[in-house]
Amino acid sequence: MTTSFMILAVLTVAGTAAAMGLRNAVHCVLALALGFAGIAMLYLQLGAQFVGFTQILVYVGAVAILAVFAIMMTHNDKSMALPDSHSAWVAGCIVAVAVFAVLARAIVSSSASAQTQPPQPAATVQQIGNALMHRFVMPLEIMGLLLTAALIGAVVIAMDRREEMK
Amino acid sequence: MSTATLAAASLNLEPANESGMDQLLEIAMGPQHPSTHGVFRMNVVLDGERVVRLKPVFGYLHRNHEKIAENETYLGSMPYTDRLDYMCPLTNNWAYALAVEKLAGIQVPERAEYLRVITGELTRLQNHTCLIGFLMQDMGASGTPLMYAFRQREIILDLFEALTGARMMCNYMRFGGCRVDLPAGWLDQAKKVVAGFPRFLDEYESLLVSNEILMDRTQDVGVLSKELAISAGISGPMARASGVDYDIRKVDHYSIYDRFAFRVPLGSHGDVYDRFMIRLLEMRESVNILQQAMRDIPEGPIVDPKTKIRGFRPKPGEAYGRIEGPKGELGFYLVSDGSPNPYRYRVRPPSLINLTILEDLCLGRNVADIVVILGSIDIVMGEVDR
Amino acid sequence: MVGEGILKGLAETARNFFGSYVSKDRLTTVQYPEQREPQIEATRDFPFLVYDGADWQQGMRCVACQICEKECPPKCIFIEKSKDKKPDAFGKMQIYPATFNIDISVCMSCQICVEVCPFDAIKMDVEYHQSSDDRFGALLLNKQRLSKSNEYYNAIHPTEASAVDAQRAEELAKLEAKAKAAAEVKAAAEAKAAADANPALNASPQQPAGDPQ
Amino acid sequence: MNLEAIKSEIEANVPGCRLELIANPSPSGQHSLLLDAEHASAVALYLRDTPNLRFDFCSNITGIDWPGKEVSQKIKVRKLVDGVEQEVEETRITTIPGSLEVVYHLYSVEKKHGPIVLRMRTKDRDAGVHLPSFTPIWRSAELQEREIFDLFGVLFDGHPDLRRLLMWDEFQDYPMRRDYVDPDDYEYEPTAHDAVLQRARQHLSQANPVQPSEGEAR
Amino acid sequence: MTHLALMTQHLDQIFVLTSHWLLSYLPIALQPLCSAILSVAAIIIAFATLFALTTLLERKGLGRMQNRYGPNRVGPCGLFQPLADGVKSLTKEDIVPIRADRAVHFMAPVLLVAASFMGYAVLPIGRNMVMVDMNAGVLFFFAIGSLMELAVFMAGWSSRSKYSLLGAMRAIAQMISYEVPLVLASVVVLMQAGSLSTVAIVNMQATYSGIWPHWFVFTPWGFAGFALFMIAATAESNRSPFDLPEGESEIIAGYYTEYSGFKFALFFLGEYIGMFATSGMAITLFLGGWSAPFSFLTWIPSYFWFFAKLLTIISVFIWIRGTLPRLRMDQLMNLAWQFMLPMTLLNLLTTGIWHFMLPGFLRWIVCSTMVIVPCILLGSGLKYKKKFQIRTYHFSQ
Repeated sequence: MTTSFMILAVLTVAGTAAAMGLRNAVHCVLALALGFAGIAMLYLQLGAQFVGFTQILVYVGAVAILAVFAIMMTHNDKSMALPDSHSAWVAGCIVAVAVFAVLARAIVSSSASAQTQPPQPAATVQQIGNALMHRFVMPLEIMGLLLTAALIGAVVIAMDRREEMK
Repeated sequence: MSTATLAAASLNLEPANESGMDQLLEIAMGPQHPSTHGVFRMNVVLDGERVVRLKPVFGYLHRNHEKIAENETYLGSMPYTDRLDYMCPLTNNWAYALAVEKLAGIQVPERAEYLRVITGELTRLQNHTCLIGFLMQDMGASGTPLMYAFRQREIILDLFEALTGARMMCNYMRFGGCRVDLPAGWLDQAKKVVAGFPRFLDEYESLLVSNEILMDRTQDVGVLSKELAISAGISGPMARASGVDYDIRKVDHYSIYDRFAFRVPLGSHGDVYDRFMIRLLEMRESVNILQQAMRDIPEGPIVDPKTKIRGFRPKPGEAYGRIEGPKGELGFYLVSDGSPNPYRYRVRPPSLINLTILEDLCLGRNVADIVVILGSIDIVMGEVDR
Repeated sequence: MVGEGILKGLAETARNFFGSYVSKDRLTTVQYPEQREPQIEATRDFPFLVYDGADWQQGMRCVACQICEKECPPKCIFIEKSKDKKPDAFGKMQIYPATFNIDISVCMSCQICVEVCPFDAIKMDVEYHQSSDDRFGALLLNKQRLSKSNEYYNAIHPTEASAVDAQRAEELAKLEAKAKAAAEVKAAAEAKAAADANPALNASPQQPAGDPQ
Repeated sequence: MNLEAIKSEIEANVPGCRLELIANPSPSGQHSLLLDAEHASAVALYLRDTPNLRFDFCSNITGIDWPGKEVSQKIKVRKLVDGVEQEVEETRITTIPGSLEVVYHLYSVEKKHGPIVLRMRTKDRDAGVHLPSFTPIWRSAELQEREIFDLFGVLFDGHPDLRRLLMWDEFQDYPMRRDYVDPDDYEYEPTAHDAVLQRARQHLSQANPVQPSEGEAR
Repeated sequence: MTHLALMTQHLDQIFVLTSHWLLSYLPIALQPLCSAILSVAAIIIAFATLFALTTLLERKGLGRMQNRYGPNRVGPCGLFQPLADGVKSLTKEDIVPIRADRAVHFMAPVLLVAASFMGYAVLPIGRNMVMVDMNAGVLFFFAIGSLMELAVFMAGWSSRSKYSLLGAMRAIAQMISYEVPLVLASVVVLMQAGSLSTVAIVNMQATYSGIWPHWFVFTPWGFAGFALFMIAATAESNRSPFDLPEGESEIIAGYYTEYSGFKFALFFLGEYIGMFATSGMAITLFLGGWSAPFSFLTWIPSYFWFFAKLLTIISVFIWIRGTLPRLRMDQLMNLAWQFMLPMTLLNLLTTGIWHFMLPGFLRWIVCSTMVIVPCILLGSGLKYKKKFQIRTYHFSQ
């Protein structure tokens, strides 16, 4: 538990908490982006450069922007109002505590916590690439195919709507 | 429905208030906008970046020029005509002088006619170069073509200054002729300028004409059909770009244009590129006319000696005189009741009437196209709002 | 081939870039306060009043006829006539402007006042350094600030001024000749009268006949 | 193109229309045809579409204001004055109603001839200022008719979008009419010898008794 | 080693040596931190100066292209013009629209500048002159680049102005679209170099056969990659002719319409710094980074070469800006998806073929054909679809 870890942890938690608590949806997304960035830096602190940078590239650069677009396309002033009812808050808190408890229990009881100093993983990009290209080449290709199909499908749907509008 | 629209709608930024249009974005382009060529405003309703509706709003520069002229003597309106289309004062002077000459039946001496043709065609040159510069500026060409145009315009304005005493507010024509004769050496200087002009046009063309981005931005943008052009009273290069074969210099045989051999370029698509090209080609023809005029200019008086400067009172009646201005048909309609002031003084502003079809040209196009289309129409707000 | 036109355009700007270092035609900028463009003779901006001789009040050509005031399209001239008279350049007694103001913030430099003036009294100046932060004091030119000598006029518009001077000299000569003739006639009459030994005692002083108009 | 011939041709082809040839005494010789409002559109369509005329280019549209004139006449009237019937001379003022006139200059792009000048007059200058719009026939009339509506107050029936063009929408009067009086409360530009300044100052002092501020008092 | 060689080597390493010398006076515990601060400060100073210089260069260059002098009043030859501009923007009133989201409105320019400066962490400016030699350096660079989109969105959204929003939407659409070809164009280098580390990539190129260096740009795929990378970089940094997001004549100033004073200057700074960073990356990937163009010029310090290359690229940017009109949004997108993307993908294939073919003349011919032919085909396809051409006109008699 170094100081830098503390700072990053606080940053991440604060970001995600703000993402839940803020009233303006765009602010929420911006706070979430901060949370993502914090997580990315935690990865970096653990020496996982590739994962960290990918986290920034994908989550901050793409997912946050996507979320912003989604908000802009769907929401209007009416849906902005948060549920004010007390019971919803209480229910939310209970669920959150329950999930936390389960996770905490799992972590505490796992063998990983027994290790005082985890060995520094020495995964270079090259190793990741090798792993993806040799051992995990099938899953990778399937994922790629799936995403391509989704992409083409999205384009087709968009084209259909364009023609409808004409 | 594009993202920008929806985003704007979600921001609740004063959406268009008509029913069914609340998903659209209404923006006011102007009166303070870099490419409205003055204080002009377009209320544009956008679907994404596509124009759904466009309503021009005029009058920011309105000073009731016509009313001022009705309280002014005939001569007193002459300097005010400079300020109509301040890019080309000499053609404004000419059109007004022509109308008054028709009203009062004044003959213009031959040398004065030559002077008018020379100054008028020089005006056309500088107007067209600047217009192309402005058009490129609207297209985002960071000022380079505009600067070249202005460099060339400066030379022509120097000629104007040497002749009329002012660069822009020339106040040069008089009823029955022109105010002053050519100063010594002016003609040689002008010949040099005109001789150098084709070289400038060559440079301009190699910079612009074959540029792919320019062609992509202008071809098939803002297409104006021949029928609509005639019906909407579109005149000048803009009409000719739509294939309307109508040049008042050829049709009305006014002044001495019959003596010069020149051709009238015609477009076949009626888009922005054609308007741009027609102006380039017209400049070449103007250079032709200028060379002939400066070769043939005779000696003689420059003003009809019978006309008086003071106490000019035409007999009751009316007259409509028009010329082929650089921007289109520039006409003056005058009604005289025998007093020193015109009873009714009307300017037919080509800029304003050419704007009639702005919405038709812009509908369904992009925001970026609006500015290009507006730029290709060639307006000067001094004339539009009068 | 795509890109050909773009390359042509790039070549053109490059040509202008280097051309601006070598060719004076391309780089026409005049560095204003240090360098000035040569004065073009026909240039005009605001009107001024011409006076002959050394004293601006004595030599003022303007006779406060108010034609320019009436003809001025934006009505920027304001004239008040004097109560008394003073001799003009031709020796005729004329009224003169007691006040002559031109509001150059209204003036549009159309020079119609110059064209309508029958006395060649108002001409166009070339002085363009008129900007000031005093809206009312500096831009309302009074008689004194408007008055400039004929030599100054000759310096700024030599061709025009020499033509005006020649015309005025001609008129003056004509007048003098007329006066001389009249004086001769008078002298002859006087001589005749003297010869008749009947001197005309109540001969009125000779006025120069004829208006320069 | 002989205007007389055109006139008789129109009269023959547009039944019921009343045309009047108005001579123009000036050397320009641009005589005009006065149309009646009911048949104006039919005449305009005829002029536009007839193959030998083809006036397809409506170049210029002008509004002219002809204010009513007051003519005073002295008439002798019998009247009871102090119980006695006497013949008294009285001035009676008769008003000749004015009208707003719209002038059209038509050209033909196809035949390259013209101009032919058409005019229309409103009944009076107050209520009967209706004239048919030519915008459906020539698009070029759109902005010009709006301008005439704006500055003269002629109402063009059938105009698709008759709003003020140059003045702002809330503006009340019609500035190009001869009897228009300048308002004296506009933003004046104070100049040294300006009547406007006087008027504005007067207006301001009437509107609020406190003296105008230093800048205005100049 | 001769005396001269030693001297040139010292000159080359002068900054590194100075830094080591300075740090040696500090306690060991503080050394890493101070080293980082020192290099960050050096980079900020160097590139902020370069920014100032570039604005001057740009205005002067544009001026000369447009037949005028450009700024020449402040200081000798207008050298202090950037300084005057800086003072001006500092002293200007900072206007925030009344409906604006103040916090986000403030954070947007800060984030933009911060993100654009972070990219320099992995750029080798000279031999041994790189802040952090990460083994995923290139990835880091692009990850940081994606932060700029967020900043742009924040600026456009928080201003609550329609023009800002339109500009932001244009900018984001453009940046996302061109990020794909940008990354794909650089992948060819990674394939060839087999590393994501910028230092390794440069070191690979800093070798010579004869006098010629082994820059990647001197191969068919490298040249195509470089051209594609530069086009995408122009679009990424919103330079003319891809300056639609701030298309002055259309949407005033795009997403920073509602910014004024120093915040406006920050946007300006961020944009230029971003442009230098992308150009620096192009140099690193394709133009051999800090390596000299000829083997006999290696005695000139390495950082000089880096900045010389950077200035050359900037000059080309300026030149293009002075010449070309702006594209339209749909044309921009068409270029990205119909030309850039297929070309980058084909280039990947070409690189693969290059890798597996034996060195020789045949390899050159095959790979050049693989690059040139699709380029012409796609280009004329774009042209054909739009049917634009130089027209001829007739005259009425």
